[in-house]
Amino acid sequence: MAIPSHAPDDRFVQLLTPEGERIDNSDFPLEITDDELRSLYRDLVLVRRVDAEATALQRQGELGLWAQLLGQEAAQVGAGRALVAGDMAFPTYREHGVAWCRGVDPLALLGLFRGTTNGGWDPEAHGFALYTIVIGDQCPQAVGYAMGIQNDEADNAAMVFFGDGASSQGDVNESFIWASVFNAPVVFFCQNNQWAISEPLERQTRIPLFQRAWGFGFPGIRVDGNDVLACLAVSRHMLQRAREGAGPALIEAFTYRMGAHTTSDDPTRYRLDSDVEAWRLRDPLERVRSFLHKQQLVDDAFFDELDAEAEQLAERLREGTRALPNPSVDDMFVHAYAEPHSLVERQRREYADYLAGFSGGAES
Amino acid sequence: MAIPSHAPDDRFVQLLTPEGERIDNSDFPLEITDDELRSLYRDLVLVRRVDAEATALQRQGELGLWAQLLGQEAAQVGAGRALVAGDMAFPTYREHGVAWCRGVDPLALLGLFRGTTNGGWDPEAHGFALYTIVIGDQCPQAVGYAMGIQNDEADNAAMVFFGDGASSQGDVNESFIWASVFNAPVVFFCQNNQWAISEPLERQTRIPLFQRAWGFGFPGIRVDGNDVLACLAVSRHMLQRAREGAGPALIEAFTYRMGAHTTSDDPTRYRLDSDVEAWRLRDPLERVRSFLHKQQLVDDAFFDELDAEAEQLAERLREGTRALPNPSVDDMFVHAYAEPHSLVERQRREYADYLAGFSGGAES
Amino acid sequence: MTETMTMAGAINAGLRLALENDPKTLLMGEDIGRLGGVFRVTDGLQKDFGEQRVIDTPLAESSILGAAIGMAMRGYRPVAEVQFDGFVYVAFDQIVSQLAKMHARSSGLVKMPVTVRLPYGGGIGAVEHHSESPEAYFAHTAGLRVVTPSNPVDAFHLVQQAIACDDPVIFLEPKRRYWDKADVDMSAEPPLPMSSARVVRQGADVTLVTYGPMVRTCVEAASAAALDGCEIEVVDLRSLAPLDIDTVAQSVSSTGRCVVAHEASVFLGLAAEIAANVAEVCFYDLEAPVLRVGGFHTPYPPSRLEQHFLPDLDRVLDAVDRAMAY
Amino acid sequence: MTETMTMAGAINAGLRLALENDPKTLLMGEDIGRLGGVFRVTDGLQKDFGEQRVIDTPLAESSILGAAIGMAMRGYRPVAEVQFDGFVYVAFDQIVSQLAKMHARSSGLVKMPVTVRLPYGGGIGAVEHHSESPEAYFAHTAGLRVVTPSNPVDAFHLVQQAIACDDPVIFLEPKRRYWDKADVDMSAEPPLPMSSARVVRQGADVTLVTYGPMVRTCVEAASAAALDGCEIEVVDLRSLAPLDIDTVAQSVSSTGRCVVAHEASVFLGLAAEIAANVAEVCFYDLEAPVLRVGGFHTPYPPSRLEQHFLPDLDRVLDAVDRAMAY
Ligand SMILES: Cc1ncc(C[n+]2csc(CCOP(=O)(O)OP(=O)(O)O)c2C)c(N)n1
Ligand SMILES: Cc1ncc(C[n+]2csc(CCOP(=O)(O)OP(=O)(O)O)c2C)c(N)n1
Ligand SMILES: [Mg+2]
Ligand SMILES: [Mg+2]
Repeated sequence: MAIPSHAPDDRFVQLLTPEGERIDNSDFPLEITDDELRSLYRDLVLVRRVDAEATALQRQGELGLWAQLLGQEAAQVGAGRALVAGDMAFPTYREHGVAWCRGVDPLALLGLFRGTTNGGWDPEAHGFALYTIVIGDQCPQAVGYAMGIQNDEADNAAMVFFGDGASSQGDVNESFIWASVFNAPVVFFCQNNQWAISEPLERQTRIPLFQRAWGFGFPGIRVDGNDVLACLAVSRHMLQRAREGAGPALIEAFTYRMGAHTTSDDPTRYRLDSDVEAWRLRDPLERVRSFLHKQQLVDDAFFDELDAEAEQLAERLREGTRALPNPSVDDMFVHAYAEPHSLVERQRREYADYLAGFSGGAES
Repeated sequence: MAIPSHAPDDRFVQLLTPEGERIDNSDFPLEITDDELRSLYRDLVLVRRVDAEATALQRQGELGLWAQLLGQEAAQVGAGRALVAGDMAFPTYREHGVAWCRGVDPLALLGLFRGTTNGGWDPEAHGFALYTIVIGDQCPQAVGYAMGIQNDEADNAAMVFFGDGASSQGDVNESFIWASVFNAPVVFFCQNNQWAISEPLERQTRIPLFQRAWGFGFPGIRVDGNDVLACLAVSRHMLQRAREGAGPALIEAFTYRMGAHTTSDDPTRYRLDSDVEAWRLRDPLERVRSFLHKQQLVDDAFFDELDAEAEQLAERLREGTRALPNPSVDDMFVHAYAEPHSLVERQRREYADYLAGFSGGAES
Repeated sequence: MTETMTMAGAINAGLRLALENDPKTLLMGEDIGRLGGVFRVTDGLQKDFGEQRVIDTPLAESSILGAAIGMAMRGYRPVAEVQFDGFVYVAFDQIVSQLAKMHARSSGLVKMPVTVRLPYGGGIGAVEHHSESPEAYFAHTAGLRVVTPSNPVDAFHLVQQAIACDDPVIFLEPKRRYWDKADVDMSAEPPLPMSSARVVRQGADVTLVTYGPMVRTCVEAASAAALDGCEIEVVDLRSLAPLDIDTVAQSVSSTGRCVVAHEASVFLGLAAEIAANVAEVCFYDLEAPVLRVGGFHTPYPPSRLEQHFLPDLDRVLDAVDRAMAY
Repeated sequence: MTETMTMAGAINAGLRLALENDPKTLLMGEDIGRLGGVFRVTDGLQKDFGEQRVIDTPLAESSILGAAIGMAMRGYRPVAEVQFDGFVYVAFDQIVSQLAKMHARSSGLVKMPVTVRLPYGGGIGAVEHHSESPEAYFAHTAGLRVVTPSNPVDAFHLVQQAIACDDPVIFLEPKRRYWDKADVDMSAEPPLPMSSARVVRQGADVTLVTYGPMVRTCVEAASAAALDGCEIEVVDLRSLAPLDIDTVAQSVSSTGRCVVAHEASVFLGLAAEIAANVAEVCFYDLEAPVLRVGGFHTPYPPSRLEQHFLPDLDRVLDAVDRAMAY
């Protein structure tokens, strides 16, 4: 695919309209079975349920914080489902949908926001790196990992997620340079949800974000981020060309953050409900639902079963969250270093003795 | 001027060929008097002489180091002469030619490389910031300064200099974003001299550097960096549009580092003489000299006087360098902070007492 | 006139006065404008002073600092906010290589009246990178000044003193004390110079040196100890660089014992400098070694463990007891 | 077999062995390949091991560290070179927020066997930003290890031990000692564990603790003092984090006096931690306060003044004399 640096405009790739009409795109053909379509919808529904449940758990005080993905389900499921075994995803703190597709138990995410862990899963086992909170830090790491894939001559790629705000960070732009110079097998997946906390896109760029790639010499493309089929097709395409040695690409998933930045944010201070309403009409789930209907790929039983499954999942999360074990004090010391460390060991001993001085109760 | 993001190729702007033929360019017309032409040549000659003299002084042990500008005289004089009173230039450590145009005494530069100062001139008085050694740090500063110009509603602009290697630094790319988002009156002047110490351009980018601007939404253009007229015309144009509120631009001056990276570098370890030879044919001074000749704008007397002037300048630098006063120990303490600082004052007292304990000789 | 204010409110009031009193003062940072900051510390300021003086910036801390430096060169007094302690490292180079050195390298020709506002410290149950205590990095950096208030009154005055100072000042805001309240007389003169420490509670038995978020904890510890007849003198440093070591030494020379407490890792934390310094100037007065209580040499743990990482009243008193035991 | 080597040559030899012994080891940095590094420390390695294992990178330190972290996640053992001390701050966030925390936050699932090679210190008459001593920043950062050799033999072994270590190690190379020579037995086992200090000269009167570039200065000071009958015991720390405080304390408890010397600013420098720590563990043995000699609290001066900023033999002996005077 040629670098679209001469693209006359910034139309995006859409394969499924908000009304649920299927559109063909010769650049990004999508062969997909009915089962796949159903399971994509299943993922969208269950991911949204995880998000809703986590938000509720935060309100109930079970989580310290939660970063909602509401509205970004299609972008994340589309990208996540394009990844194959051996690929590695580098998320921010909002990629719950990608985590789902990579087989990470949502409970692990909840532990992170409950404060029982700063990690929660085995990155290598899931092909899903730990969440990264410092904006942009994961991008050079993804490129380094991709360079490792290259050295190993493995048939895989890395995919790194970041937001519209993150696009302003030096590390993110440096990672574009490295990916391009080393022709690393990495796909940059930018979820442009129009907001960086309270700052609108105009604070980060004055041209469409996908065009950033033009300055670095690799393809940049915008997809309808609320269209799971488009996100899947374009992600598959860019990942495959990366695996085949054609180098990096930037995908801008044009979407919207329907919820607050996090549960501690109050978006009414900086944006209009009317904007949110306009985006509600482009809901990523509805269009798939109506498509499945029109195509008669599903019956009521399908939806009933899915609702039941979602209900069970929610139940499991509610109980599982409350049951999450608190980390032991020892973990703090034990995992600070991989090899013995005299100072940490001394502090560990001294603090244990100190705690022992209390009635055992002090030890949490 | 439209953003040339649809430019089909990467030809550069040239107004004077290596053979000294004048070329017209409708985008960048250049009205220039014969006196200006002569004084441009004078600057080129004197700047090269400063560089040669400093290199010699380093060899003689009078300077700890020197970063040669040999080959980049046209880029620097062209850009430097485009700046007007009230504009602010932000240099790296190699902009001796720009410093010259801003009225900074070359002796001040020599002091920097002799180790008698880390500054040497008044940035505000000369419209020329201090040299910056940490690659890229000056770029966000230049944008901030330009935002200040904007707030002051002044009819000026900032121009920031950096190299091909610097283009890989996060701060440099962040400054592109800020300049674009705030539409700041700043011109990015990148001297692509093909090398970052031992690393060739391919280590920093796989597309022409001026195209980097395409990713940030402002004009990027490549000029013949060995053509002082082209550098002057394009710099004037971009600075003027910035002053008029049209925002930032990136100028890539395509040139070559004819000398070593610095006097402590040995380029024979990483590049071929033949490359250097090829560039010698594009010498920035020769083409102006032959143009002046052909146009009969100069006579032998002109060259004789200029040689004499250069000789005097060299003489002044030789003597001036040896006569540069060593800084006093007190300076180190006095200038650490603008306001009284208990710790520094105590250390200053204690060290003075300590030195007093020796025969005065210890005090340098 | 006097008003009851939270520390967040007091800083807001101080910023407002600085903006009113000097047209060259401006604020820049992420989400400080329309949102008023994630802690509402800049609430209402953009509305009243406009987008050119209260600037919502792109998401790039290194450039927030770099741009602030450039604005200072242009004659402005920028107040740069970095949203959380854990995000200041991205801007470390501009702070350490540029901001801190500019005055010295220009032989005093270029002043850097830049204030860097930085919420710091733990105790709010936050996710990773939101509970860091980076003060030692800045205090060790020559060319910078570091101050931190422990209460609304000091916060109100210190932020204005920092902005008025011609040197770069790292202004550390103890985020878990943002909602502590006090009466602030906004017409009063600053009670102390910016770099002076304060004895916040007198006591004859042991000197307890601390700052920022730990001051309240230490005062509570002192009250508790008093019940057991141990009189703790509590010193609130307020300025971490330079240190008002005279005030500390004066106290220690009378008590003969000293404990230093902070949230940051003890290893090479501020307590190390204070202990080394006090041990030297009070060598003959000390009846016990200067003891340090603070964070462990481990990355800040998940929030469910932070009550173990952060020194609490008991750990402070344990150190006091050990000091008294000599 | 034994060869006479400079420290630069010894590090080169150590890197070569690491590359030979483990195919997962790779080097990355600016100008380390074709040029062999600005100090020639990596001379010849790209020629012999190829561009995929000795990587000339774009000019971006933050990404050098970020990419090294990503490669470590992929199972590699990257050795990242930052060309000079003054340029490591650009990469500070990746080092402090990512490299140092990864093992802890992953509960040990993700190891970070990354070595960061950093030439540091002054004394070579360099221009600004080429003579910094940033060790305290890293030593204070939990999750990192910090080591620094003072001689070719230690350099040869320490660099291999650092690469073999599963924790991130900041490997500080005292650039003004790059050309010091010594006989290195390349077949010998490491003389000491990576984190152990060494008594390099014995003496009964006072303990002189130092590291890196100052070791030679301090040994020369000890020789000079011996002529006046003052026996100085010199301890070369080798590891700055963790500190081998036992070796230091053992010496101090026998001498009763301690002086710590380094190039970095004294305020919150390594000497502060050592003084605080020694004062505590050797409280009853100390006949004088631990005295510190080092850089001033000023930005590193222009090179014509560096001989004043850097502690020399006379300033070290002056501190020793003051310690003896108690
Ligand atoms: C380096 C850094 N600076 C600031 C923050 C605080 N912060 C957390 S999320 C956020 C906005 C991110 O916006 P975007 O990249 O668009 O991602 P989104 O939250 O919209 O998914 C900010 C400023 C941070 N986490 N890291
Ligand atoms: C942040 C940083 N990293 C590394 C260096 C060391 N260094 C000095 S000059 C240089 C190459 C710069 O190349 P370029 O930007 O093309 O400028 P040029 O020297 O060619 O004028 C390097 C790597 C530095 N000064 N700053
Ligand atoms: Mg966003
Ligand atoms: Mg160059």
